[in-house]
Amino acid sequence: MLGEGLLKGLAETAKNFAGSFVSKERLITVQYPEERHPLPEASRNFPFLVYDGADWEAGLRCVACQICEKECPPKCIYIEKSKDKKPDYVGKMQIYPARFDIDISVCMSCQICVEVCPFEAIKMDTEFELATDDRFGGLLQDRKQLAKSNEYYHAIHPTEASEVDARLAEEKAKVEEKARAAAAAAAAKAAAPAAPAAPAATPSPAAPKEGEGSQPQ
Amino acid sequence: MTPLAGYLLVAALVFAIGLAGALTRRNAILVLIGIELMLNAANLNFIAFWRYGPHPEALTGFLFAVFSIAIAAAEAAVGLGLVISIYRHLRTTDLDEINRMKG
Amino acid sequence: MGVGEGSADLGLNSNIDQNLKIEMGKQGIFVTTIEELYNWGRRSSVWPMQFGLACCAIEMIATTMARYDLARFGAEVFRPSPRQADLMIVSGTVTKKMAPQVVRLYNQMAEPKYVIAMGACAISGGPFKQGYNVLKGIDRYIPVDVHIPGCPPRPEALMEAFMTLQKKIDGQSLTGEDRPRYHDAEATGEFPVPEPGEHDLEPSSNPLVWITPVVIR
Amino acid sequence: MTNTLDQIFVLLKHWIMGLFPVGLQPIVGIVLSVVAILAVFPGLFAFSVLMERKGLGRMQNRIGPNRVGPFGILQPVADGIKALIKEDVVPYNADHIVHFFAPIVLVVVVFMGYAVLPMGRNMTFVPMDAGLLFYFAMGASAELSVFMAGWSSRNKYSLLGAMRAVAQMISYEIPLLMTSVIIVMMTGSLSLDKIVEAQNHYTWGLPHWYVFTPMGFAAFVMFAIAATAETNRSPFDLPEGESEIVAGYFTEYSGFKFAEFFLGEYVAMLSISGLGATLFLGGWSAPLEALNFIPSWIWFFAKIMLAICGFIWLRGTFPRLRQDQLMNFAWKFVLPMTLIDLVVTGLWRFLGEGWLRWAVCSAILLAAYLITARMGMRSKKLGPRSYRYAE
Amino acid sequence: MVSGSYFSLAVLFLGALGFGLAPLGLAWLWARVFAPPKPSAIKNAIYECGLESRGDAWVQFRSAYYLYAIIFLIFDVEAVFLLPFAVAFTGLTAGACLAMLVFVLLLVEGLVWAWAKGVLTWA
Amino acid sequence: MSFTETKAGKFEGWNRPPVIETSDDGELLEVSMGPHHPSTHGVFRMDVALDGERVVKLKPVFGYLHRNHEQIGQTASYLQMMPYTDRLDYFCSLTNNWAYALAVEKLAGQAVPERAEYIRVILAELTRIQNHAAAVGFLAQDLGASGTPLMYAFREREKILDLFESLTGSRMMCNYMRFGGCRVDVSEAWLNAARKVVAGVPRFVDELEALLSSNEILLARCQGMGVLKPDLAVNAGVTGPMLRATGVNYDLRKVDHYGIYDRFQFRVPLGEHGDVYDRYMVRILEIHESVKILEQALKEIPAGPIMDPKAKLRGFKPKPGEAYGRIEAPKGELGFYLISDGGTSPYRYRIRPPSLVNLTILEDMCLGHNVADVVVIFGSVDIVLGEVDR
Amino acid sequence: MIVFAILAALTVAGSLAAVLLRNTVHCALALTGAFIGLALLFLRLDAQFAGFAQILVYVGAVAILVVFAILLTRGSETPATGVFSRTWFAGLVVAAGVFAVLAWTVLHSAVALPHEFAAPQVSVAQIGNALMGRYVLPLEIVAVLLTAAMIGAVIVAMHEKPGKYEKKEAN
Amino acid sequence: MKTVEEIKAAIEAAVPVARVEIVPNGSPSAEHSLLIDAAHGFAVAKFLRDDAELALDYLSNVTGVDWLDKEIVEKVKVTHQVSKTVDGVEAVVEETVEEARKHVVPGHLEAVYHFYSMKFKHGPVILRMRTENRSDKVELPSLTPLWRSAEFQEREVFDLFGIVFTGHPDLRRLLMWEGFKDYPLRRDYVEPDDFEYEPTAHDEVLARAKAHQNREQGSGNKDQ
Repeated sequence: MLGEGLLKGLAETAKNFAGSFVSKERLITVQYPEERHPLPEASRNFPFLVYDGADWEAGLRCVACQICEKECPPKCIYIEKSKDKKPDYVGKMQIYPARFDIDISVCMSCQICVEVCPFEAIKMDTEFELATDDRFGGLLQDRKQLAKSNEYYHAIHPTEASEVDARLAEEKAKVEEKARAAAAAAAAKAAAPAAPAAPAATPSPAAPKEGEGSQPQ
Repeated sequence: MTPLAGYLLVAALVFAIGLAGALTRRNAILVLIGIELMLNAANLNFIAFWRYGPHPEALTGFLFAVFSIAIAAAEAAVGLGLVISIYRHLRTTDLDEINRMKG
Repeated sequence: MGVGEGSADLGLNSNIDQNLKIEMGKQGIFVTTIEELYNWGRRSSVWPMQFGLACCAIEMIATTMARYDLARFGAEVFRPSPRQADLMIVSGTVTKKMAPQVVRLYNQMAEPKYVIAMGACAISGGPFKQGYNVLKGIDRYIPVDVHIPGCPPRPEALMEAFMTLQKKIDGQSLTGEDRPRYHDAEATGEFPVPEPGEHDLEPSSNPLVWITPVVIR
Repeated sequence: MTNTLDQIFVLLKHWIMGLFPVGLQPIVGIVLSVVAILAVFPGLFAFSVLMERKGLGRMQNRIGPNRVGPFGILQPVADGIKALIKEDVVPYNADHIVHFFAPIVLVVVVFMGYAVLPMGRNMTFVPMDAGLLFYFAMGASAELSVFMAGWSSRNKYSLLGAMRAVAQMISYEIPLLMTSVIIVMMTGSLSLDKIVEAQNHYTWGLPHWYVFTPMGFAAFVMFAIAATAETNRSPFDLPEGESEIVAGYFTEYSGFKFAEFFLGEYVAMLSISGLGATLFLGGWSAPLEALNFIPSWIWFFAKIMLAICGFIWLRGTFPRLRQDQLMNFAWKFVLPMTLIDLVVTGLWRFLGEGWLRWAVCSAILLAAYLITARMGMRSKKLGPRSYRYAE
Repeated sequence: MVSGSYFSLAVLFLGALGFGLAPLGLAWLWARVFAPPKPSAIKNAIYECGLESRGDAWVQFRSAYYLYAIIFLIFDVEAVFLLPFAVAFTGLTAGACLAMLVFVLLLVEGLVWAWAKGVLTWA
Repeated sequence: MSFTETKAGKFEGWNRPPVIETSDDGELLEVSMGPHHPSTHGVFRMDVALDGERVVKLKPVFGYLHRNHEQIGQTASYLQMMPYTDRLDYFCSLTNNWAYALAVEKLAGQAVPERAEYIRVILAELTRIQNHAAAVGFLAQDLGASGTPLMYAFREREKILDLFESLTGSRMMCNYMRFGGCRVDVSEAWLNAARKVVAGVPRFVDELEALLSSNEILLARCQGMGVLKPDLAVNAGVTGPMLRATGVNYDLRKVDHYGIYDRFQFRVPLGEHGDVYDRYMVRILEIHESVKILEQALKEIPAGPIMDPKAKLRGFKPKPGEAYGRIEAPKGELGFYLISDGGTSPYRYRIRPPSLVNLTILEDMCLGHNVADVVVIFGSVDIVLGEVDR
Repeated sequence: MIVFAILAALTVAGSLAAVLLRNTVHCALALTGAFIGLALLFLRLDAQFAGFAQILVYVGAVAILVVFAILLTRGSETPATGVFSRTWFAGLVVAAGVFAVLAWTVLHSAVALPHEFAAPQVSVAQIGNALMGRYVLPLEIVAVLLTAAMIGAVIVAMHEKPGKYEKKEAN
Repeated sequence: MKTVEEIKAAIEAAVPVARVEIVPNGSPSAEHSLLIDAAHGFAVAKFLRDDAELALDYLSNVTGVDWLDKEIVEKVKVTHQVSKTVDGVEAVVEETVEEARKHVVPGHLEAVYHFYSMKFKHGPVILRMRTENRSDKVELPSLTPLWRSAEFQEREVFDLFGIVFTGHPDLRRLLMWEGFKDYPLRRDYVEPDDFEYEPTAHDEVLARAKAHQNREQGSGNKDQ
């Protein structure tokens, strides 16, 4: 009959109107600046560079291998390799990025840089309150702005971060094992003194701490 | 209180303006507008005479005006309908041109 | 040539305690001076234009939907006609074919008007900037008040940008050097609309609002 | 006490009038009333806009404006200030004079309608013998302003919107008039005060509102439909149907001129709600005899706001009709129904007192409704469908 | 009394007129002082979805509008006669009512004719 | 052919749009609807000629969102194109991912682990639900409902987007599937959340239906509107709910047996009249069917790896050759045609967008109708400009 | 008297504008002004019902009809050629002559014309009674006339609808 | 469904004048395609659509492909007649030399059509047609008269590749604006110089930006 469907619709909106006063399900607004819808752990927005320890410059995991730069679909990463080297977390001397810029006005938040990074150096941030009226000053992030501590990483992606830490520790252990084996082998060969083992051995005390991820160096 | 003559003069003036419009404008719609004005001037006369007449309670002039409103409205409807019809055939509402086309 | 009028008001007046003013507005205490009343009126009733371009438009719509509810700020009145709108949210990729229309629409809006460039594409062309038909940032033609990076930015990010815009409005003054463009009788009221040419848009930017930064390297 | 409260505004007015010399008193009284009308209804406009935005929000599972002022109540003020300081853009090609006058004509005409509305006991601004006719005479003029707005903008959407609006408003004007005729037939007066008085009786504590008679109810429904259409409200908001013709006849309006259209629309809505309340819901009379202690004007405004809630509810629920459906609905459903209702009202009188006339009149109206409605639905084979599936 | 009520109406008219004009004047003043209007060719062009407007909006419309207007006019006039009848209705004889019924039916006949003829079909 | 004549006019020739005779009563009003128009779903433009309010000419104009997708595809690597596919039909990034992954897997001959297939099905069906819900909401919006159905649709969509976000990290641009599997594994908690959301969908659909399906205004505006005849639909390459609304039983999930759709019990709802209402209802019914698939998939999902161990992220170079992979995206057949010359990026990267092809007969459907109907018919096609213009 | 002068001025100005303006739509709007002036004059003459009826019918309906007719005939643009007929002068002379005669008559009989009468109290009910009593025949005739006018106007203005969508017969 | 070979045979039987060639597909998908000569493309397509067994009523996808001119270096044994003075006597001697000869295989534009049958739910059958070259002889027959679905897709191919489809009812640019001169998806398309400034200055982008700036400055100087 004419009008029945109309009445049904009216009843539906009335139900929602009344429901909005009593049921959370019918008033789903999250009043943003005060309340926030919790971001899921996997949430991602823009990349950042993880560093270990207290000094961001020294602790950057990035070794400027430029894989992410190459794989970045919109080409928003720009890396300049350093001329000198510094030891990385396992103590291997590595090149580090003298310049690492991400133009977040171009970044498409695709996470491919994170996936391809072999060093667990670049991760996705969840920070989204980045509105600015300064296009070039505010949206081109250099490596200082990009560097965030491992603790921060743990804070935003706890599960993933501890997995990463475990993996790194494992790798490190492997490297050490190898080094030890090499050293042992070298010792077994008993020829010359343990010259090659020395560089690997020096930074090793710092490593276990880092692997636990709870304490800075 | 304004004397009846005042209303009659206004009515006459409006009538004359309407007549002038009807006679001088080219656009058929405006000619009709002129005619409407003339009819309305007549209405004003009816009402004025009713008001100043000896038997206003008889309502004769008043109702005459009301009927006149109705008839003028009907006239407008038909008149404008004719204009539209003419326009559809001749693509113009210019009376001079319509005259020329008709020969 | 100097700095264009459009970019003259890009700086945020940070001296005023924004939070306090927002609090005051919230509590309904009438600010006394005409300027503050003016700014309060402008900022509390920003009606966006119903104008969506691409992916970001969906997030813009999501922002107005129940979960985020932009209406709380009095901004749910999306006007379809530019005459009645105050804010143009450039939400998505501006292609070269669309750019003249965007500029024309911006011109047809009544002053005071604001622009939010939402998302990577609107700011800089974003992931699609390498292509032949994508405008590398809408700020080449019209002055942008707030940029939001993200691809697409979260609804919360749009709201944050909206609040940034409100703060910016609050910081503007009616008279004096830092007054907005439309209070200046000398400043232009219109931005030239680019023409689609045989190979590219002509002109490729509007010097009034876009000053090409010098490439450093 | 009740009486004082009931007449508080009248008394207030007289008190203020008393402060002036005797010669000026009538003028002061009139000016006071005008000021009251021009203050109360725009205020109500602001309130109903806010209510609409919040109410729609609630229907849509969200909160609505709540940040400008406490609970967002200053939102309309901010909108007003914003509208005031907006640049006024008039297209070069537009007809500037007509473009300028269109919103003003609308505002004037809409406010004139309030002259005859009884807003409470002894609270009619101009109690007029032909009050209802005056109201419609004013209402009819609103169409002209819409046309002026649409035509003068020289914008295609505006003109389409204006033509739609005018066609729609003239189509629903007739049912509006005819339903009023029904009430006039029952009352025997065109004066709105007398219409309210006629309804201000109670049987067993229940009021004699016209909506509680069969033809009164039918007329009320038709009136509600026509009023919704007349004020261009959803689902009859085609003239400004933004999904089709951008913003309709005020596409080219900016600044406060646009705000005046907005205001005109809402004030017209309030006014036609007031008329509806007066004609069918007993105007300022209380719904129960026992509630008569509450001042009459409260009842009047309560009924208006109730009607506004109804408008908001409709808007939150329904999609929009199409132009031809709208016209068909007016001419092929609403108008025939009102005409039948008219005849039924005549019949009502000649059937005499008793249950019989209730039964007969209700039956006729119900039958008429069923037949017209079914015809409308069947002619286009509308209805729910069943679907087949492929495995 | 009657002219008094007209005076009230006149005051209301003036008040409403002022109500309509005052904010526009205020807005104009504001624009004069603070925000000088800067009309220009593109800004004050006709809006058409962001494109340049093609062709004129003032084209010849269809006669359907006119047909509805005619029927409206006739019914409007009918209402003018119906209202006095309705006022007098309670005191009228059955014969008079019958006369009115004939009046209404005559017009309804016109409506039915128009309906049957398809005038009321909006194309 | 049976469709040479429509209500509106006569077809000139075999498959051209009908030629509408304009009455000599009144002039044609040429209006551009779009690119900035409230209901063109983005930056679409229709150049319309109106006879009164009747549309007698309609020319769609595209390209306002042409973002050189295919050109980028020829310079970027296979992996790099994955996030770009998100931005094709930005409502359904996951089905786009799947179609692209499917095409590349076909090109390179990669297998997908079973668990990954289940995840794909779950995500694709969730995508379908949120797309159809939004499409219905937008259709109601085009009909002039002041946002309420759209708000309800988005209320539900947000729940699904929350699922997407907690799995893939992003609400809309998921970039989730990879050649040979998926990027991250689903957790049991996620599956439970998904089960909860899926359980709530039928109630939401009922709510939407109560609001819309039997609403007389909607019936009057949608039934018999924009009728599309099946043989024209097939000829014009129309796919998806639009095709099925005409009664043609062609659902790639059943036809191509891609993925693991064979394992699930579901039916394909078919329309009869091919009008706007049928399209609306087919979408509603498809939501119900998707819920069925989801329930089965969420119940049966096995444990196991989610990536083909042989799969390679970087330096992926398929052998020279070509492949055309297509899936049943919510809007219709979404195909990717890839030609490889053995390099790291495709030699030719072509997208077969359902939205663009479905628009082919927009003109045919709209001519002779009202402007208001054009908006509704257009809305019922359910397009996304990102896919139309690419 | 002042009120009368204002109203008379409004009416005359409206009618003059309706006749003289170049733009047809402006003419129609001016005509509306003249109608309103006349309606107000009716009110001034204590013919309340007639006055409001005048507004209802003329402003609400006839004016709409006129503007529709203008839009339907594409009359809203000012024609390039003159707006006045070639025989405008003759028309003007005739109109002036008519006015002269009328004015002369009115002014000459002014002495005889009544100046003051008590305002008649005409209620709508009286009008109704009169209408249904003495004037019932004119009423029915008006009904016939209106119906005829409606049918006639529709027939004249209506475009042949049925043939619209069909191919026209070759003739 | 028939195999490609069977389809080829069927076509040859039905349209004897048409030259059909099977283009093998090296990828695991093994979707081999049929290369049809442009002159008879329309007839072949019509046959495919109307054939009772194939009933390819659904044209899914139309793709344009640009194959550039290929420079092929091949070693050819060439026999020259060389006049030599042998023993003081001029004689014409035949001499065979191995020469590296560069030879340009002219490129072509190609339209690829993917057909399916909705009736029998089979497919795809892939049809290719090639233009004679990439510059002036770029006509191919349009299949829009047979399948409406080709309408926009062929327009798109025309827009982006410049293949002119003869018989197309409405061949205008689809995605780019009217008045645009280039065919942007051709492999030798030069993009407009609009990289003015890049904050992330990759070398190739930087080069473009610098070039642009130089040009701007140059023109700016000229204006002054």
